[in-house]
Amino acid sequence: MRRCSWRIFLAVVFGCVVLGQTSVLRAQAVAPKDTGVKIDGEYGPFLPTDISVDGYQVDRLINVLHVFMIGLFVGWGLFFAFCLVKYRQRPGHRANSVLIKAKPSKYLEIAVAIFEAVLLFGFSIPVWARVKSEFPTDDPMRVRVVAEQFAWNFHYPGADKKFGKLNPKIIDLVKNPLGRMDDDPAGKDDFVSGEFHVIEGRSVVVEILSKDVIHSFFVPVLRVKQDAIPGMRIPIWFKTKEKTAGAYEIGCAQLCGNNHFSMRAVMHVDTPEQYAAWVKKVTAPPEEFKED
Amino acid sequence: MAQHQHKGGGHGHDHHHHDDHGAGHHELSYWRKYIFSVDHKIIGIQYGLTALCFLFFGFSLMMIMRWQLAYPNKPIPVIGSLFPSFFPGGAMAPEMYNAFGAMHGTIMVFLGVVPMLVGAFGNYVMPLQIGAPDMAFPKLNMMSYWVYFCGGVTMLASFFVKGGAAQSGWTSYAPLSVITQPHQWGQTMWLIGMVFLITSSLLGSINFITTIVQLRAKGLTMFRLPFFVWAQFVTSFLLLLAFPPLEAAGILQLMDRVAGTSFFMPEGLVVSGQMQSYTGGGNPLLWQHLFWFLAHPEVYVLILPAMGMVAEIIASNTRKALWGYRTMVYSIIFLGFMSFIVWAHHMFITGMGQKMAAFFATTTMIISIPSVVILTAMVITLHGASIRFNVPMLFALAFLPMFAIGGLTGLPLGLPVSDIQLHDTYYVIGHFHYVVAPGTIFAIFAGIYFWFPKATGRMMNEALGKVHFVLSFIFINVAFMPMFFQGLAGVSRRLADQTGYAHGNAVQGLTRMSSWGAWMLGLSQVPFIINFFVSMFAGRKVSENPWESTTLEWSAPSPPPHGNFKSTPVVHRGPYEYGVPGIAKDYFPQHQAGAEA
Amino acid sequence: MSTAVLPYTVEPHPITRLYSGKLGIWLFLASEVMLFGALFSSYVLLRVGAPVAGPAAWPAHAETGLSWKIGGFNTLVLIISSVTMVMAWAALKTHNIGRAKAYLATTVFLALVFIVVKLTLEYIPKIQAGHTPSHNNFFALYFTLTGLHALHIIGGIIVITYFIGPGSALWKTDPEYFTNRVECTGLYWHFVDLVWIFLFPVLYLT
Amino acid sequence: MQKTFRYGVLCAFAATLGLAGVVRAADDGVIKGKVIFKGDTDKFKRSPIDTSKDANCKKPIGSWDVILNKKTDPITIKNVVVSIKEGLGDKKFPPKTEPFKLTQKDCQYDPHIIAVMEDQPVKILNGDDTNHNIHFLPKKNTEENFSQPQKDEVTGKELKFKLEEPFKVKCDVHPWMGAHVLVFTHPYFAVTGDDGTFELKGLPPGKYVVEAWHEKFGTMKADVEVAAGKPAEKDFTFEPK
Amino acid sequence: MDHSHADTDKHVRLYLTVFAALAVGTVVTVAANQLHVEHALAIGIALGIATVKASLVAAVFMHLKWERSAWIWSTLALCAVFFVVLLFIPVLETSEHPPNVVVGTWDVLPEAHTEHAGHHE
Repeated sequence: MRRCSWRIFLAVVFGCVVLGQTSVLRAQAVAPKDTGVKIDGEYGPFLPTDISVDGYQVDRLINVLHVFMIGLFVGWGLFFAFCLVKYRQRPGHRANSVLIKAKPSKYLEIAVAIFEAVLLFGFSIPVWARVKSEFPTDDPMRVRVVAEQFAWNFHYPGADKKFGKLNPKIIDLVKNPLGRMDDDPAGKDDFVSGEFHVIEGRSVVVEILSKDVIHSFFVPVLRVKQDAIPGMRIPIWFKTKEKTAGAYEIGCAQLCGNNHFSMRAVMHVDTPEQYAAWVKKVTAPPEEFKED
Repeated sequence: MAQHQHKGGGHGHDHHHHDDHGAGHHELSYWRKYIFSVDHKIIGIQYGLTALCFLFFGFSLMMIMRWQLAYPNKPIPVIGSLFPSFFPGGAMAPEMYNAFGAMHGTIMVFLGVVPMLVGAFGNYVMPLQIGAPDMAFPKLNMMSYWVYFCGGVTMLASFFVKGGAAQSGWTSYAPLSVITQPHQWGQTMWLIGMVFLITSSLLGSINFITTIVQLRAKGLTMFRLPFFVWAQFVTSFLLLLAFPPLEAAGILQLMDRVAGTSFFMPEGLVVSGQMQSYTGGGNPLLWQHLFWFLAHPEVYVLILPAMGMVAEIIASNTRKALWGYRTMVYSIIFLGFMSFIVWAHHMFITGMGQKMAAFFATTTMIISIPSVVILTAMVITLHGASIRFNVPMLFALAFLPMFAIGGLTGLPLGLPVSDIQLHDTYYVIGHFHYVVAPGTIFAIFAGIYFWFPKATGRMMNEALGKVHFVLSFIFINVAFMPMFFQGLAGVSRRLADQTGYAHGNAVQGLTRMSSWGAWMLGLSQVPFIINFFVSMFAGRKVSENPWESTTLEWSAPSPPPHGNFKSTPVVHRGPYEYGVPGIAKDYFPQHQAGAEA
Repeated sequence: MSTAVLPYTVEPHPITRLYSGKLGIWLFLASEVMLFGALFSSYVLLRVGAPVAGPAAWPAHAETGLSWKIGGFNTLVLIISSVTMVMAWAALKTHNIGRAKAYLATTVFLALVFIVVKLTLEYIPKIQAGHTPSHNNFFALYFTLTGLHALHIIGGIIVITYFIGPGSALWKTDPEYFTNRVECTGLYWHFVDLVWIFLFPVLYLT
Repeated sequence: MQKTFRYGVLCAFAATLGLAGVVRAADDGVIKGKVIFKGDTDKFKRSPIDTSKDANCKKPIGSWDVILNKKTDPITIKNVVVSIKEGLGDKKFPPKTEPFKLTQKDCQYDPHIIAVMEDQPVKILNGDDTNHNIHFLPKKNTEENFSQPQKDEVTGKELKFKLEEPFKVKCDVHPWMGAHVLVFTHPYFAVTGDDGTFELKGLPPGKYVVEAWHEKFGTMKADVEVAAGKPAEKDFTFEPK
Repeated sequence: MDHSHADTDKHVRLYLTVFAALAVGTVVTVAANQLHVEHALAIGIALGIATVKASLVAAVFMHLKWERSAWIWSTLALCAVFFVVLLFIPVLETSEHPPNVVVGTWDVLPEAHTEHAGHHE
């Protein structure tokens, strides 16, 4: 009877595993979705393509950590499994009340602590310092990103590299989504787009703003993420690698309302020529719209 | 009770309830006995059943959400057509997804797990384990339950008001939570419900601490307390000191919503192209600070009692003393203390400076050490043991690797640099669900199987229990393991449909796998539900100590009568004297007089 | 038989030297400290972080229109009520229930004076003058902090009234237990007074 | 007895017929006309809209706040709502039952003006391969805000507005998308189209105040007298500077 | 705390003394405020006196002066520690952003103080 129930049991387990595998197989068959622009880069169940010069530091930490985690887990799991098998209850076996020596565990804990300290002071704090305060001085592009429910606006300062003043009272969602002021000389050559264009191999300083709620500017391929907090302008920076021209995604990583899931924009990494052409197109005086 | 009862004199008894004071024990009405009871065991069971219902409800919400994630915008089978007002066209709208998500989190944390761990197990087991006749303030205890119940009802009612339930996540970040549904009641009811739940927890924690300090049996020193009691003790301090800031934050947000103040609203908020009339001058990050000041200790509220339960079960079923008991106690106290100064690691990407990030990353790394210590101690307990693989032990054993995964994956999130990529992705979801679902929920199952005979006098069925365990163990991993890969891929959490992103679409298969895992996990609970209710009436009858355990609760009859113990227990030794050499039986109960070990 | 007989409701525990109620109320007060602490913390943050100019700026003290006279009067009222509260407990210690009740009644009366003054001389005129909570963050904090404090006062009034009225029946069966309960209420009441001692300078004077 | 009854029925029938005739005759008053533009058309060119926020919105679209029908003579204005403002008394009208269809197509609203009666259902459909979030911003009616993530959603969503007022609608995903809702208590309203004309039909004879509303040019009122059987003509002329 | 009658009498005298001290403290606070000293100093004085007053209330009225229980003292100590931690929130939030973070989204803000009825129409 007892044996029988265990067989049923194993059969159930087997069934579950088969079912699990089928669902994985089904999973592969998700058709790519048309999102208007072909997105470059490789995406899968691990870290996506990295097109940023400094992104490897993030990847390196993540990889080192995972190796460490898996190593610890496997080692620990082997001991665990060994105990489960060796010390299972059986006739004639009684628990050994003589306690195990404390040393191995103490060494393990100390080792873990030291390793964490190394990760913290070696791989994390210096990188964070670089990312947060060593802003590029090599004539970076400056772009202002203004988040709103549920879209991204990219405000370019134009040739004078100065942003015009923004006034929330004159915002018009069709014609002046950021409330740029006509009488501000610094703002004369500014332009605003819904696409993010940067030049490959050139560092970019992005100032992040929000009109309404907290959003989060997330570019997976750049290893960049920064919350857009209303009432604050938070600058971040990144630099794309050479030869990375293409279209990539920008997402919102902080719940911002109904359409949080569709708050997506496209980042175009352009060659200098492509960028110039795009600027020309965007800044051209609008022609009259004629319905066909 | 005689030795604790202070003085003679006719008025010395029954101070609390002079109204019930009378000659002889008249029977209480049904209402006083089972509904508005002041007996900690009845209240514990009330808490337990209510929390189980909420856990099931919260899980159901998630199962519906998993459909939307796996098959975005496709009509939900059966349920979609049953509630057409919730699911227009049978499919789930993104705003409904957000509402379900917010309520899933809130219900699971505040209405399910905490009431289950603290309200149910704490209330039922802790007084028994310390040899107390009841909680220190029985009426307050009853009030805690009913305030919790009101909070739960408020939360559930919010689904049916205009605009639906709160949609801003369980974290309710301002300004989103203030400006969403401005004319509607969902978020406001969430806040009011939270005030109820906080009040309930505060009253409960006062009761727990007082009980543990004042009502321990004679001879039960602090270092003879079972580890579970220690866990409850630390947890109660966390609840007591961490919840009030959230209550304050809740009041401020309520003012922002109802009175139009600007505590969390900066100047010049433009929503939908319209200038808002808030005066401004507030700070959205204030909410986050106050929220996480609670919510990080809250994470430990979710895990410490679970660790305590697992420790009890492991000690009993390894027939061995808990290894490094004192170290574990110091660790848990340290853990509780440190949990108050790590909160800002949830806020690394809000624009934090170097010093602050370094400080909170360091405290976060430090807090991982005591967790490692506790886990290691529990594993080393297995060494040289004689392990009984009964159902509670299986769940308790599964807790260990599951909690290890949950804990380890916390590391990349605690370091600001790796957090840049992983923050608010599915990696976070995977991490804390591994801690709370296969961690805490498994501990809860272990606890239910373990203390069920104490509460009912009957055993739960072992075979059904094992089926329940194996299925749950497999599918909980199928459900949560893919999330780490989704997270690495960069898929943000709280997306109603990730397929719009190329990186989301690339791992949509994993999402489906996770969804199937979740539904199968739901099905896997059927054996448990059957087992639970059938065993209540038809389970094998057992004596007072079916597991041959040492702690005090097993010296009381099963189920314990009013006042708990037949005679006032006196404690002679530590909590885990198993396998003491020179004694025929392999366990030596705390209350048994005899040679000290 | 509804509750088990619990030890240490009246006499102190031999080791902890506490009766349970006292530990309970101190724990409660600890949580209250954290509640008001969070609000004070918010006050500091909002004040320090307020914009320098514009409608959201922190108002100069003169603009708030808060009168130190009313605030000072209420401070004194609360301090006196604290004294009468502790005197009531002292009277119970000397087994003089009549005097204790008189002191408790005085406490309730003073608390009511506090609430009436607050309502008629401050809240209503302020709101009529357009200084509603949404006017700016100073008034938002003013109304929230004092409102929450007033709720605590009202709670205290209810409890103390209960001990003057039906609650005092306990005196006949168990005077020590009654004294303990009044002491616990007193601890709460002094805490409410203590909060006001900080609220007064923070809101009315600076 | 039987006879009287028959006569009674007959008389009643005849009376009903007659009355109906009278009512029908009385309620076929018509006001018609056009909305004329006078001024510099160069100032009111339609400009193209930047739809770069969503790569799915590929079709070029233009601004709609002022659309002039340049082919008509004189030049007329599109999307002007002409309605009876005064003169109907306290009469109550049953709401129209056929739903007003509002489609989101090519990342703009079709039609741009949603003129409906109180309690008339408005059916909202998504005709695009992208997510839309329709956000009604009324002052008196309840605010509605929901998303429609999929093209040709199974049913679309139906709404009703209870109170008379004009208000804006916008899409929260595509901030440029805007439209106007005008809710009326009566069925006497019309929206000018590509020819700039309007016609209010089925009016009982009497004196009315007619209002023309344009989202940019504001409102204009005129007194019109409607006689039975003969259409009253009234043109509105907007002269924006 | 077991009091004899004589003890209680002593207490009552102490209570009245403390009351006098509190009243004087209140008067001094107000007076100092009227002196138009420097703002920061005025805040310092006011909070300082408030702390003294609060300590008196806690020590005498709340009987902490006679409190012997380690549990109460440790609860209070714990509470004090976390209270201080709470007060770090404004410190962190006002000083610990990277230097290049700017406060304020807009360059131009509404000047006029219009009616603020919240967002409710």
